[in-house]
Amino acid sequence: MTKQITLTIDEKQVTVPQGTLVVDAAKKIGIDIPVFCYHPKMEPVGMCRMCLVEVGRPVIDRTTGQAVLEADGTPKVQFGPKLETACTLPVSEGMVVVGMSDKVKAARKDVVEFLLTSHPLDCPVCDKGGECPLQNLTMAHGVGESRFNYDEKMHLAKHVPLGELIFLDRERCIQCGRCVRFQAEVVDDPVIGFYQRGRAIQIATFSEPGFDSYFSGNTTDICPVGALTTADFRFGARPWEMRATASICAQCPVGCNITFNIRREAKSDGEIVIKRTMPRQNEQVNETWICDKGRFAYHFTEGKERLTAPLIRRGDDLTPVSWDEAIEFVAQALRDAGSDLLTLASGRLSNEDLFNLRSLSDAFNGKTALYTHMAGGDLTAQVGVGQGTNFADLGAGSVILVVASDLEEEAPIWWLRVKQAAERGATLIVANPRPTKTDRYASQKIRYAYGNEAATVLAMINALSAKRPELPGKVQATAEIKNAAETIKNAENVIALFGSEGLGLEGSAALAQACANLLLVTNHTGRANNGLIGVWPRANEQGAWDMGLRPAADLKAALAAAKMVYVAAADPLGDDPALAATLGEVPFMVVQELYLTETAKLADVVLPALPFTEREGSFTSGERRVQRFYPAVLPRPQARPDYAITGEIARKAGVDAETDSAARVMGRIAASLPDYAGIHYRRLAQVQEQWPIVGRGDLYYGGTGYENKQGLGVQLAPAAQQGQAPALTWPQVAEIAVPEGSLLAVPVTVLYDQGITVSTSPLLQTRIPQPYLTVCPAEAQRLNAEAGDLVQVSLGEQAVKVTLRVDENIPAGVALAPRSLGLPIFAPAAIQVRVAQKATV
Amino acid sequence: MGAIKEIARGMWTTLSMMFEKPVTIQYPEVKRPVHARFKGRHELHRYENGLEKCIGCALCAAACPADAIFVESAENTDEVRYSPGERYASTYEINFLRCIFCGYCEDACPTEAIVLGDNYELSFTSRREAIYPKEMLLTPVPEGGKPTPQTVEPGFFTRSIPVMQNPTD
Amino acid sequence: MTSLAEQYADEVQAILAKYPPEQKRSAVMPLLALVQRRDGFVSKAALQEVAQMCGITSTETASIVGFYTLYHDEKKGTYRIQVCTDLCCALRGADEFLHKLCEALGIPVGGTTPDGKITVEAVMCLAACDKAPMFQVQALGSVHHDGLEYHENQTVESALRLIEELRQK
Amino acid sequence: MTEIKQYVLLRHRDVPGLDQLDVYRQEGGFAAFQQAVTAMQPGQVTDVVKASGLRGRGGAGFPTGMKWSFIDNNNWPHYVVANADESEPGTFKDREIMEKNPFQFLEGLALCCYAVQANAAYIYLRGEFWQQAHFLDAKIAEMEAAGLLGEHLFGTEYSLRIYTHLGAGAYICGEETALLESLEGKLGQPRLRPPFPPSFGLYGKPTIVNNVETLANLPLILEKGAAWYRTYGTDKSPGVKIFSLSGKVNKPGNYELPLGTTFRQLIFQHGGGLPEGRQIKAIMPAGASSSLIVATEQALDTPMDYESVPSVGAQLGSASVIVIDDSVNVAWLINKTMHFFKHESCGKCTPCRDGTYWMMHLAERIAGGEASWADVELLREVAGQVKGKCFCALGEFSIEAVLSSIERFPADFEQITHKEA
Repeated sequence: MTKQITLTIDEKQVTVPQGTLVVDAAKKIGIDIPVFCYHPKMEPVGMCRMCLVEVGRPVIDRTTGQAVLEADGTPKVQFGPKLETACTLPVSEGMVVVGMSDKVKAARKDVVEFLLTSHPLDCPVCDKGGECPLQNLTMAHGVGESRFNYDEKMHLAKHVPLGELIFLDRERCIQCGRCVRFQAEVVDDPVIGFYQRGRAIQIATFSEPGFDSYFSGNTTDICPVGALTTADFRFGARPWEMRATASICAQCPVGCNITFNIRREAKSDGEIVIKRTMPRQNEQVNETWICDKGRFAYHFTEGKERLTAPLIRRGDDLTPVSWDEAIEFVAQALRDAGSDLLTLASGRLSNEDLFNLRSLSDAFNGKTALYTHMAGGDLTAQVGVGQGTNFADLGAGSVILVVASDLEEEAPIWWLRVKQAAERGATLIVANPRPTKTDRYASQKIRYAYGNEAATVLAMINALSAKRPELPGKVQATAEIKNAAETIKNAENVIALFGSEGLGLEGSAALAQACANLLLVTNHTGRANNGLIGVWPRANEQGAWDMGLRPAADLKAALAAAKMVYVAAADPLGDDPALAATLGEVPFMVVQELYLTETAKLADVVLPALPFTEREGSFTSGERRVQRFYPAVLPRPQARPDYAITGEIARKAGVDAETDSAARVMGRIAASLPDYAGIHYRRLAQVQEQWPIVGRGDLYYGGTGYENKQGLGVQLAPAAQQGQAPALTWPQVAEIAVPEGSLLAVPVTVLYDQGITVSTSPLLQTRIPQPYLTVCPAEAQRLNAEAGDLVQVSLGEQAVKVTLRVDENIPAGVALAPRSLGLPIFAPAAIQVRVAQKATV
Repeated sequence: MGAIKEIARGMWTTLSMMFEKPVTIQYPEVKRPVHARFKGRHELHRYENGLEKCIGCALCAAACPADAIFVESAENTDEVRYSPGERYASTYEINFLRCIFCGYCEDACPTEAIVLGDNYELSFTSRREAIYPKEMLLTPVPEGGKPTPQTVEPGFFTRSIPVMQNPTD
Repeated sequence: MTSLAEQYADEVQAILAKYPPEQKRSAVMPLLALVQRRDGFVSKAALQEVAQMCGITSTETASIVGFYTLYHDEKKGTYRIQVCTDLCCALRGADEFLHKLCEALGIPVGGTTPDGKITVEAVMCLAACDKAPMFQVQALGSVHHDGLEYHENQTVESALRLIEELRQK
Repeated sequence: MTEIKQYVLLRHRDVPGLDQLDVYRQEGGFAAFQQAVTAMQPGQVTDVVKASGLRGRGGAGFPTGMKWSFIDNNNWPHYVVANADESEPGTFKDREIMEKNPFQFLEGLALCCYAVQANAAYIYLRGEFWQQAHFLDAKIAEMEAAGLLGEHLFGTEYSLRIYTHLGAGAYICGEETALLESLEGKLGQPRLRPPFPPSFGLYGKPTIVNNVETLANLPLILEKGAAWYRTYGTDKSPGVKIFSLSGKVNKPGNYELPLGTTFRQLIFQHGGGLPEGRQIKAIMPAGASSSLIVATEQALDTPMDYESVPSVGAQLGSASVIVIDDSVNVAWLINKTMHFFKHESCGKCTPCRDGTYWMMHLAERIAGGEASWADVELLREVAGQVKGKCFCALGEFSIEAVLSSIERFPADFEQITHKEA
């Protein structure tokens, strides 16, 4: 227990833990000490001098060690001659802080006047105007008129692009360094920095591309002036003109809480549209940050090419029809197909959508398949992280194991949270075939060959001698593996994150099982801050597993066997052109989608669905936190939410289903799935006081991110926490044979890929790389190729041309194939590569 | 006797009026001049070179008690320039069914772009017509000026708001 | 382009040996000085080269270049004549010396001679207050040395003689 | 008051060739270091320095021995950094020591290292001291060759390496925490204090930062004892000090004199008075960061030690005495100092960054005769606004000359400003 300290701030007493800064202690009792450079999530620097206060300390008699008392018996307090910065000053017992004296008021006035000497006062055209800490603090503490001679102002560049995403206005910058410190301290991407010195200091980037960081957008939230703005929102609207709606980011399994700012827009015919995405505070999920993908990629929901009406195939064409007709048509097809139905859906859908799909399929004894490349969601439901898990609670004594995941690419905010835990003293063990950015914080690193993911984890169990699973011959229990096993065994808390680096369905299933076994053997399941997390490729993949969807081991065979295929939020043909023949042979195919995808073009019926921004629903994050999203903008006419479409079809086909609202579907989920018992929408909307306080009137404190008033969500208890420990089963992994002269292509994830949710955002397009394949220098030499050459990749019958990249960190004999970037590689596979065209120098 | 006197007094009034100047005018052929501070239909003003004074800051819309003004802004470039600074109004609409001609918008404007003019001849036959877009509100390009958008020399217009002088009248 | 580590192997080795192995960042300043000997200024490519050697980003390296006045991000004269015109030197006529020197060379303060060899600029205190007028010569991109030389108790004539010598090098 | 019979710090003026190792050793050089390493406990060295009353010569005047005793012995390794970033306008003493009497400085540095048990020391030189750095490198190499640096010194377990590190032009790096940041390869911006360098210094390790002149005192203090050292100077400011004399004097230069020597003695006796029969008007006793002292008879007779100078409204600081004659308008002078401080402000804190910029513009206008008295008032107010709010001393120093000039020489400003507002 940390020692508690009692002090007085502006005549109010407050008791806070030792080490608390005066500025935070004041905040806790509602006293605003103005700041610019201080941010509650960063180390204090005391640069801006806005938070100067008078500080008195009790006088201690040196001989007795006792406090000296005044005549009236109160402790004698002596004030220092100089003002002190409240943001750098830790509290001490009996301290008296005065923030309202004339001396302090004068100091604040002075500092604001200094800042304004070099600030342009172009608030009318500034994107920050209206939510600007400098504006607010000038109104509160500044002087009415400037004594600074206007002609002596520095006139600096007002439109400096720091890369394509963020713009800098040099004149507005007050050199508080929040952005620079955020990039260096919080996300360890020091790609923007101070340039020059003194009054000439400016923010500059020298990275390629400029401001090369997945977290760059956050700097615009914490910038206390309009110096940093996003290209997305530049001159988009005035802050007071927009309304805020709560949502959950649909890009990855972290489940970041976000706020959409919305407004009518002339170029959208007066429709209400999303103007920008902002973080919404959830200290247990994303704190006050979001990644750039979450911030900028929402545009995929608003494409002009969205489906506008149900379509039915008439001959070669898909013809618009009424909803009644389409639903009747599909219901009839369902009745005809009976148990030869295959429902294929992805984790892009909400729990409610997936539940209705599953219910519909079950009613006909059909098959369901989860469209994914990663397995193990059944295990995360059993031995997933316990209720009450929070990365923020992990520190010394805790171990985080990250296996087969380039975490920053797969789930940026988790990467950030894991990094912070490691900085607090948690032991980070990274097991991956190649170095990733996560390695920087790893206390232990394990390198294994692609294909040995599960075996490596099993070797850890083996090293503990508790159980003796058989190991594939080539994996040795190295010193690193033994050391890691020992660390895990002795740790208080262990969280294991497994990803899909180099893995397909089979490999990830085995890896998940191996990780689950390790946690079970070392008794790290069934309680808070312990358990297994899957770094899923989609936002609600955990929810999909929970709703009972399972991936098909052989999707092609499953498709071929079905008489009717009902595809929702998936585009198998777009991802893998090799499926064309199979899908072409499917007797009846329904596609429920936002856009007319490659798969939809082959469908018999196409049903226009609504994106998450236009409807209600819930996602279950990788940490198994069920969170609600709310409609942000009006639904496009003629499109309907997925759960409603499926529900209507079910009813038409004579199956009982809920269609009216997502909340009622959740009622059914809660009634039928034990893990979800007791979950209802009102509960998901509950909030508690969070620290630090952000997003209220005091914009200067935590930035312009939003306060959470719409729900922190509910974390589910895994089976292990409910007293049902699963049995140990030992996974078997077949070795992948790589013929002589071939390379083993392994799929890896990159954040900005050509998936529909990224490529449709114009701003991020510049950051999406050209399709490429990466090999090590030795392989490149063997191929007689150089970086930049166009190579032809042959994979079975298919051949694809991509650019070659060379990276010395990649093992020999292996080629890295990024997912959704031109190469249809979903599991490790043998490929042939030859140079198609030399790079022109 | 008294009645005749009364009639005579009435006739006198009538007679004297015959020599007064008539108060009616032949509107619309003749238009009555307005007072100096008359608040008529809004105008969006231009600089002498033809660039628009409006920078799309939407402070007029914020000040409007009737929520009659809708503004959207966009960024100027030197190839396509509407106003001197970085920002211009890409959409500017006033709904005259809502407007109460209070003039708060004029007070709020940092560039003296919006001015309530002399025009009081507002009539529409539909609600849609009552919404005046920017093209209808902008004053004509002054002599010697060029219409917007203009293509200008790069780097000439760098200030977000031109230096203003205090109004003189 | 040969890398810094190859071209100045001994120096680079000696620089890196000064600091604890896990504190390579400390070498950034001496390595930048080496870059200036080679290139005469710090180019973007050089930033990356030095950044890699020190285990930091190009941006962090650039910050160093921007902060310290002896690093230059643009090429000027091979020899920078930097005249101290601070308080103490000014009390001994340094301002007058600087202007006369520039006049004699036909360049403004901060300017470079047409042959690209000599730049004359004013700098802050050089810790030679008792021997003014004085200047330092910063040799950049010079094969002869990468250093700084002080020249004290100067007259315009003596300075011009020295400049002639430098030009002959 | 004792006259200097023999130089303590500028011994090269007595002994030709003292920059040669053999000459230096003939003069008893490195005996103190050997004696310390072989026969003294580190704490004993600190005790001698404490007893000598030596105070830091960089400007702050903090007792050196006490600083050493703050070193955190629970955190290793320790470092010692010699502050040779001599950048204060008016200061040029360390340069002479390093150029002419390098071994005495290096021995002092070595003694300090032994006292705090540091095995590595860095000499942080301002980037302009390129020649001096190379010169010192050569001297360090000679020492290594002579077994005075390296592993197992004098057969003991103690080892020591000394390295030079060149800055690149930033006055702020004379501030010890900014210097450490710079040495770590970062921007030379000062650190938040506490923690102070003796507990959290270079690379986060306990570090002692001492000025070159401070260190150069040590060999003789160790050799001849604290009592001997105390025969120089005053009771509270014992020892000798190098006074850098510049400005309008006939013989500018470094003068090693006991603390407590008067301004008059320095300027007129040693410095040969003012040229061309000029009258002395003001004195800046601590370089550009100093207040201006009105050169009254009484002020001239003030002893130059840490305690007495404040009585005439200034600080002794680094004892860089700049003499201003009656031909100088102080408005011109503060224009110079403000340009300097504006140029050298690191930009970290608001009052210094924006305040120096504002003051520079005001001073420029006033000096250029384009300002009214209201501008002078404004300048004084702005300077007052900066006061007491800065992150480090640089910002606070920037206003000393401004405030004292306006207060003590109002006539100069009245003469140069026009009356209307």
